[in-house]
Amino acid sequence: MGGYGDVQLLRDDGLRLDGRKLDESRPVSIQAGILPAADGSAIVTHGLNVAVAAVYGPMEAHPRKIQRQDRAVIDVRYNMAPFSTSDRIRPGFNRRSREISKVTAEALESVVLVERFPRSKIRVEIEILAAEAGTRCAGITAASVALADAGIPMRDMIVGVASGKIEDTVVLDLDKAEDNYGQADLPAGILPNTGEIAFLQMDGDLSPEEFDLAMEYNFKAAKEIHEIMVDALKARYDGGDN
Amino acid sequence: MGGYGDVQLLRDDGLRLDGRKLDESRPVSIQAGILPAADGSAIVTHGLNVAVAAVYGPMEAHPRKIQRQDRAVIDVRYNMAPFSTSDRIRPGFNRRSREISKVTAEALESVVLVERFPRSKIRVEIEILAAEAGTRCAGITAASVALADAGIPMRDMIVGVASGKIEDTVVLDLDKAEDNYGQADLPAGILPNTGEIAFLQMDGDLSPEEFDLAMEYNFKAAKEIHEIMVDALKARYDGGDN
Amino acid sequence: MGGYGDVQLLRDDGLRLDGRKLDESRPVSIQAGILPAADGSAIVTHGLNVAVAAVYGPMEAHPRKIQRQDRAVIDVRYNMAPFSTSDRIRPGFNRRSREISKVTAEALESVVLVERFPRSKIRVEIEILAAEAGTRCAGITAASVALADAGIPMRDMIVGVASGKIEDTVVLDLDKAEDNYGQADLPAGILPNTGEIAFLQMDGDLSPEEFDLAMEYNFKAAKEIHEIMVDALKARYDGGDN
Amino acid sequence: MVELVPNLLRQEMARLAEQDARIDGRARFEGREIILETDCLYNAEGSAKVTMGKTVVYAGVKFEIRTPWPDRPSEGSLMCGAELRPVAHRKYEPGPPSPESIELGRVVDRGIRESGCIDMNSLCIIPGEKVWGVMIDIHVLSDGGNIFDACGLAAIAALRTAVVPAERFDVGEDYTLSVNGTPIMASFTRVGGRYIYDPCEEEELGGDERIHITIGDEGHLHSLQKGLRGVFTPQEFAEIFEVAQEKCAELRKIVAEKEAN
Amino acid sequence: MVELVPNLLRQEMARLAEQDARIDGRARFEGREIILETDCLYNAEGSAKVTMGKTVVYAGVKFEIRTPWPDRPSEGSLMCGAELRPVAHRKYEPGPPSPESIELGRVVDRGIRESGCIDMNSLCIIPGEKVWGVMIDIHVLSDGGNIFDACGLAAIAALRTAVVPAERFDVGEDYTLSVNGTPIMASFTRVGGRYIYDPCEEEELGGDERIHITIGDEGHLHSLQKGLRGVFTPQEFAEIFEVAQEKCAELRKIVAEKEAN
Amino acid sequence: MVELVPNLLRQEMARLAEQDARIDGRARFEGREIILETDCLYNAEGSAKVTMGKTVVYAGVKFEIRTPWPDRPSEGSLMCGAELRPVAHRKYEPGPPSPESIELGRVVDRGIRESGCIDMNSLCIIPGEKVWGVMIDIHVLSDGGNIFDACGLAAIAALRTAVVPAERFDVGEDYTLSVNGTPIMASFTRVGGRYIYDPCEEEELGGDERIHITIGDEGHLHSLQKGLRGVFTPQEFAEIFEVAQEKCAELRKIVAEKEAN
Repeated sequence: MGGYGDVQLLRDDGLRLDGRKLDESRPVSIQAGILPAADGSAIVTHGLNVAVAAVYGPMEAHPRKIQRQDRAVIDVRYNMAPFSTSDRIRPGFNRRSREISKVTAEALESVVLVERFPRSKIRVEIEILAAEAGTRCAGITAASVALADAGIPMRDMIVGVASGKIEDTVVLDLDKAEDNYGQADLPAGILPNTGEIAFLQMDGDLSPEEFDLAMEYNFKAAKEIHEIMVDALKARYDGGDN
Repeated sequence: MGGYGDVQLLRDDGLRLDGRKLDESRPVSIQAGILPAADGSAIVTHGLNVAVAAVYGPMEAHPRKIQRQDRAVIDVRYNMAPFSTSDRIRPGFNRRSREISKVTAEALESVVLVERFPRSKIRVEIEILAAEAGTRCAGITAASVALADAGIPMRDMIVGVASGKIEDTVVLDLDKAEDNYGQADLPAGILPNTGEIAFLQMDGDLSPEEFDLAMEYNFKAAKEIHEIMVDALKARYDGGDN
Repeated sequence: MGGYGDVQLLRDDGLRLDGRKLDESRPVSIQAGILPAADGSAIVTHGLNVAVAAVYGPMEAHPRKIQRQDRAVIDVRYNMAPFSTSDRIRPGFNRRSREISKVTAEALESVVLVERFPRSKIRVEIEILAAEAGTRCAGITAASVALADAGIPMRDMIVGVASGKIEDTVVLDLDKAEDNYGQADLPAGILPNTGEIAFLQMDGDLSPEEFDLAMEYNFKAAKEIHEIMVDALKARYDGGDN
Repeated sequence: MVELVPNLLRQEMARLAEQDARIDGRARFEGREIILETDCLYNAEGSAKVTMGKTVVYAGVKFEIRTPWPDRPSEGSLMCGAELRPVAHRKYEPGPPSPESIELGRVVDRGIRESGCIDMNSLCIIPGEKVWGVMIDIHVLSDGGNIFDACGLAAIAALRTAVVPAERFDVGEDYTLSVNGTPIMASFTRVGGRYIYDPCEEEELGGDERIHITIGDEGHLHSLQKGLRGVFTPQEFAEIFEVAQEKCAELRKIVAEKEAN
Repeated sequence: MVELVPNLLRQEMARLAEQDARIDGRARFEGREIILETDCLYNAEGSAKVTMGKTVVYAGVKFEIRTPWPDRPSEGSLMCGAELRPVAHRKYEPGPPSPESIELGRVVDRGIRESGCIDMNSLCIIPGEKVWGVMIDIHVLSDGGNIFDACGLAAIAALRTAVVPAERFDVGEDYTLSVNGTPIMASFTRVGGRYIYDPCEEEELGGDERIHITIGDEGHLHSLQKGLRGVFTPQEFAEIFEVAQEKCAELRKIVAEKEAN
Repeated sequence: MVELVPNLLRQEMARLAEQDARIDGRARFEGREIILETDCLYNAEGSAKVTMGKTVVYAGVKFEIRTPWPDRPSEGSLMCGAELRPVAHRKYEPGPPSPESIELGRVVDRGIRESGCIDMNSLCIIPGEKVWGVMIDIHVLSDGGNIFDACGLAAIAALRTAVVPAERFDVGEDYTLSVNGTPIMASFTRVGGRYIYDPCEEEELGGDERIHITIGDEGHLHSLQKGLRGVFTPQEFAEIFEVAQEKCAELRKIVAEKEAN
């Protein structure tokens, strides 16, 4: 969070710079089954973010020491393409992508019925092709759809959503400028059917009341995006294979 | 290829700067069996290039996942010594040496009777001690002699040769200046007995006709160098062990 | 060694800048059993140096290829904390720490009864929290006490000591300034009971006679520090567990 | 085989939870005793040691002079890193930083950075030319559970005692680093089905997901992190958030008392 | 075990070859349908997506400002890299760049670089001080065979749509990158004993060595690469070189048509 | 299984030692024949090849121009590194530098550096701006035992023939590097219970710890290193130190003779 006071992010009419209302998400579109080589795949366009996820497996877990006797492990790689940001990123993992990979894997392990596949591994590859704030949430959404597309049994989906604070005001779904000059970001991974939370991070400054409002916005957005996810999977199975 | 027009590379008498004719190779000398610790070895001096090759094996292939059930794998490392070039090279592999190692291994796997050694590995270590354009070809030649010196059965040798283009003229065996300021380089790995090609790269600009002439030169050079290779192996077995 | 003549290191009264006599060590204090998660541990304060050692094992040796059929291997990691030196050190191993780890492991393998634990591994972790010249010796001393604290059988302890040369004079136990501006450093690892040497390095300039005197000082210091090591272990077993 | 122990432990944890008990006799939201030492490392410009049950952690602060980023010419920088080295536990292996140690360092870093306790403009020496880079390195020496809170505490305590080594760098006289606030982390782990505060080693081994909450002097959130496999409800979060407020205030008092002496 | 499938595939390939047939019904030198999209990635200064059967590849172009090499003070630089990441196929493993991905990147790079389609002097901003560095990154998302040709096509198509972001770097107004030519790669794999064009995944798995040929607008060779185990005769090369000329011309037309729209 | 051979070898070594014999017939302190060649590598500014029994080692010297350290504005630098690459023996594996190769490089480096044979001030070009960095790279091509002594000899011999390439760097005319002294290393390995000089491959395999001693022209010690598992007494050291004096003087003569020709 870059901090408060640098830049005006709310217009005089109370709307945001791009015309959105405080609790309005950027447009989201999702397509499932777009990578023929993968067992399951999805592409999520969330605002200008583009996240692609591929799923491989379940397969034998290698090397042996990562195997779990009683369940599958989920091996997630979140990676930003070199051309996905304004300044080119050098290929290869960095500390940020390793942390996001870890917490994303832990979130997905919370919904996939991993007990059904002991000693095996499910590979989830998340590739960010274009980034405009919110890529980790777009990645989680894409991974959920790709897992479903691969036929991996899950007890619920996870919807990646985020709220934040700009000019002392809680808003839904920060875009790039809002992320750069805002005061807080609260990304979450929400199970649409149970209302549970499988993923949660936050940084910046939020009072307890602001936190409650931001989570309220997150739950609202999760419901909306979940419908788009379901539609994408329906379209996939209606439309036949690729 | 640095491109055309920068530097004069052909003299007024039609010869090259070092006095060679267009289809004349730099002097080549070869000695086999020069590294006592290796199962087979060779040193090739080609112009001012010095390439040494050591062969170990066949040995058990480790780790298991590189094993092939029906044949040996050939594990090639092409490496330039830090003092081999005008500007010191930092030790360790770079992208260029990894690519050369890969295509060299694939060329050698095309002539070694790898089917005779299932699940095993043959290590080929190519060390460039001095570089003056043409090291990958000198390395392939050295590796072939070292494999023969190690008694590894082959259906033919591979001779590393190169032609190129300078001042719109096709010439055999570019030296350093010709490589830096020339227009094309066409290195090849030729089987002297069958006339087949096991290794081929090219960069620069060659018309189809120029390509044909350059390959003609390459075949001519392969014949000449093959004789030197055979002589080196004869000297080795006549001269006894080291 | 920075060389001679730069800086005055001996006072007019013949004592060293910090008031020590030529054959006087910096103060040493040792405590055993200070890391509850480890099987054995020790902290050594030697002058302003702080070295901590933790011992884990004997445990199964992984990966298999490091196993020795007839004995345990000792796996030492000597590491300097980023804040242990005047200029921050980037985390991760460097060439110096790898060399110290190697020779420390070899010294410890000389006294631990490794034959009693075939195919196993004993992990020794040496962490330097503060460095003021002499950390490798403080680390060896700490490792010896930690091994004893872990109940690993040894035929003798190793005491890490060092002498050196400043202003053409042999002195015991160089401090930071003496190390920076001195003429020689002679660290050794001495077995207090047998008088044997398990660790020895030296750099700088020493005549044969100076070497003899420096080793004499080292043996004297080894005797003194050994008593402190024994006291630390006694205090540990009298004082009960932590 | 290694997983047998966790499974037995999990059963034991469930049994204890039914009785609202913990394996080491503590109440559900009771922390272990904390020993905080500061100024304990020669060569570090600020340092702290935290002992919390079987957990032992050091933090050290170092400064360097850097060129500021062109778009922020008067701002210095703060960096906090944690190393989970093999010294700390049998389970840690050598090698490049593990995801666990990266997460630990980044969560502690965010809590301190986002609290705004360091004014980046106060780290300016010459605008556009020289600013201070502050580096907090955390070294876990013994992992007896809940290293996140121990590391967070060591980091802020070390930072609050740091002296800027201006003389050594020839840019004026040494002075105490200005730190406005004491962000504190409180961590909760689900054990036997319900969240407990300050898990010990066995509770981590036999438990599920954890939540790390960093709270500033005014009770605002500065950092959240959910780790490991598991899900939780908003109601569960509301409960531990309230506990966290209380716990963070207590630990903030320990830092203040240490500074007063 | 893994090698059983290739061996069965090899037998099937040999059987098909005898009938001059291919596993997916194509003629020996028939390519798959190609879908080329350009300008498809926010944040990339030039971009392209190529779909070729089950193969999906993206390329993105980025620019940076660099100091030129002292001996070439007015020349910018071009770099092309490919990543064969685990997303693209079950067979790719995470880790540092594999020899396969290094070879892929370098072969595509040489084809573009050696064609001379970018005049390095046109990348100069201030001689001796500032030049443009152009970086083409290729990202294989789905490997359904013949990724070399797909990557080569995506790279040149992305480059030809690139806009130099001079405004963002404060060195003038944005302008379209000048690209003089459209080098195109054509790849052949020996399958069932004879070379075929544009191998699909099964043909690569059951095939032998391959030859990659990059040809410029005037029909000149700019890059050659023989990969994998196997040998070939000069006569075999002559045959596929002729086919390559034709295929490259066809693909060059697809790029031109895309640009015309 | 691999360890069976060493154990048999150890028994044989003990048997030979009882008769004060060695496996290759040498006397206890007898070295193998040494062949020294210099100026043998195009592109290296100084070079040497040492053959010592089945051991073959090359060393090459390169120069670069660097900015001096601020606190030592008129001092250049010297660096010596060794690579134990897989070419040298079946036992060496590819990968990052092993502890063995790091130790080898650092021990050779210390012997040369600490002898003071290079006056760092003589490497100054423009104080505070440009100094020479001298880099000696050692390449072991065949490890037939005692590579430490072979590497030490190759390094100093290469250094003593080095020509500073001032013209190529445009800072004056080429001149011979000034080297004041010829530090030489002598290595001893415990074999069959007693130390022998210049171990061959079998003696290293069936032996114990080793001691490396570097001695300068005046008989002073410049570097010591004890390696591998084993302990020794001060009396044992005194004996080999005396032998080392003699051996180093002999090798120094070989270097001088080579230079005289």
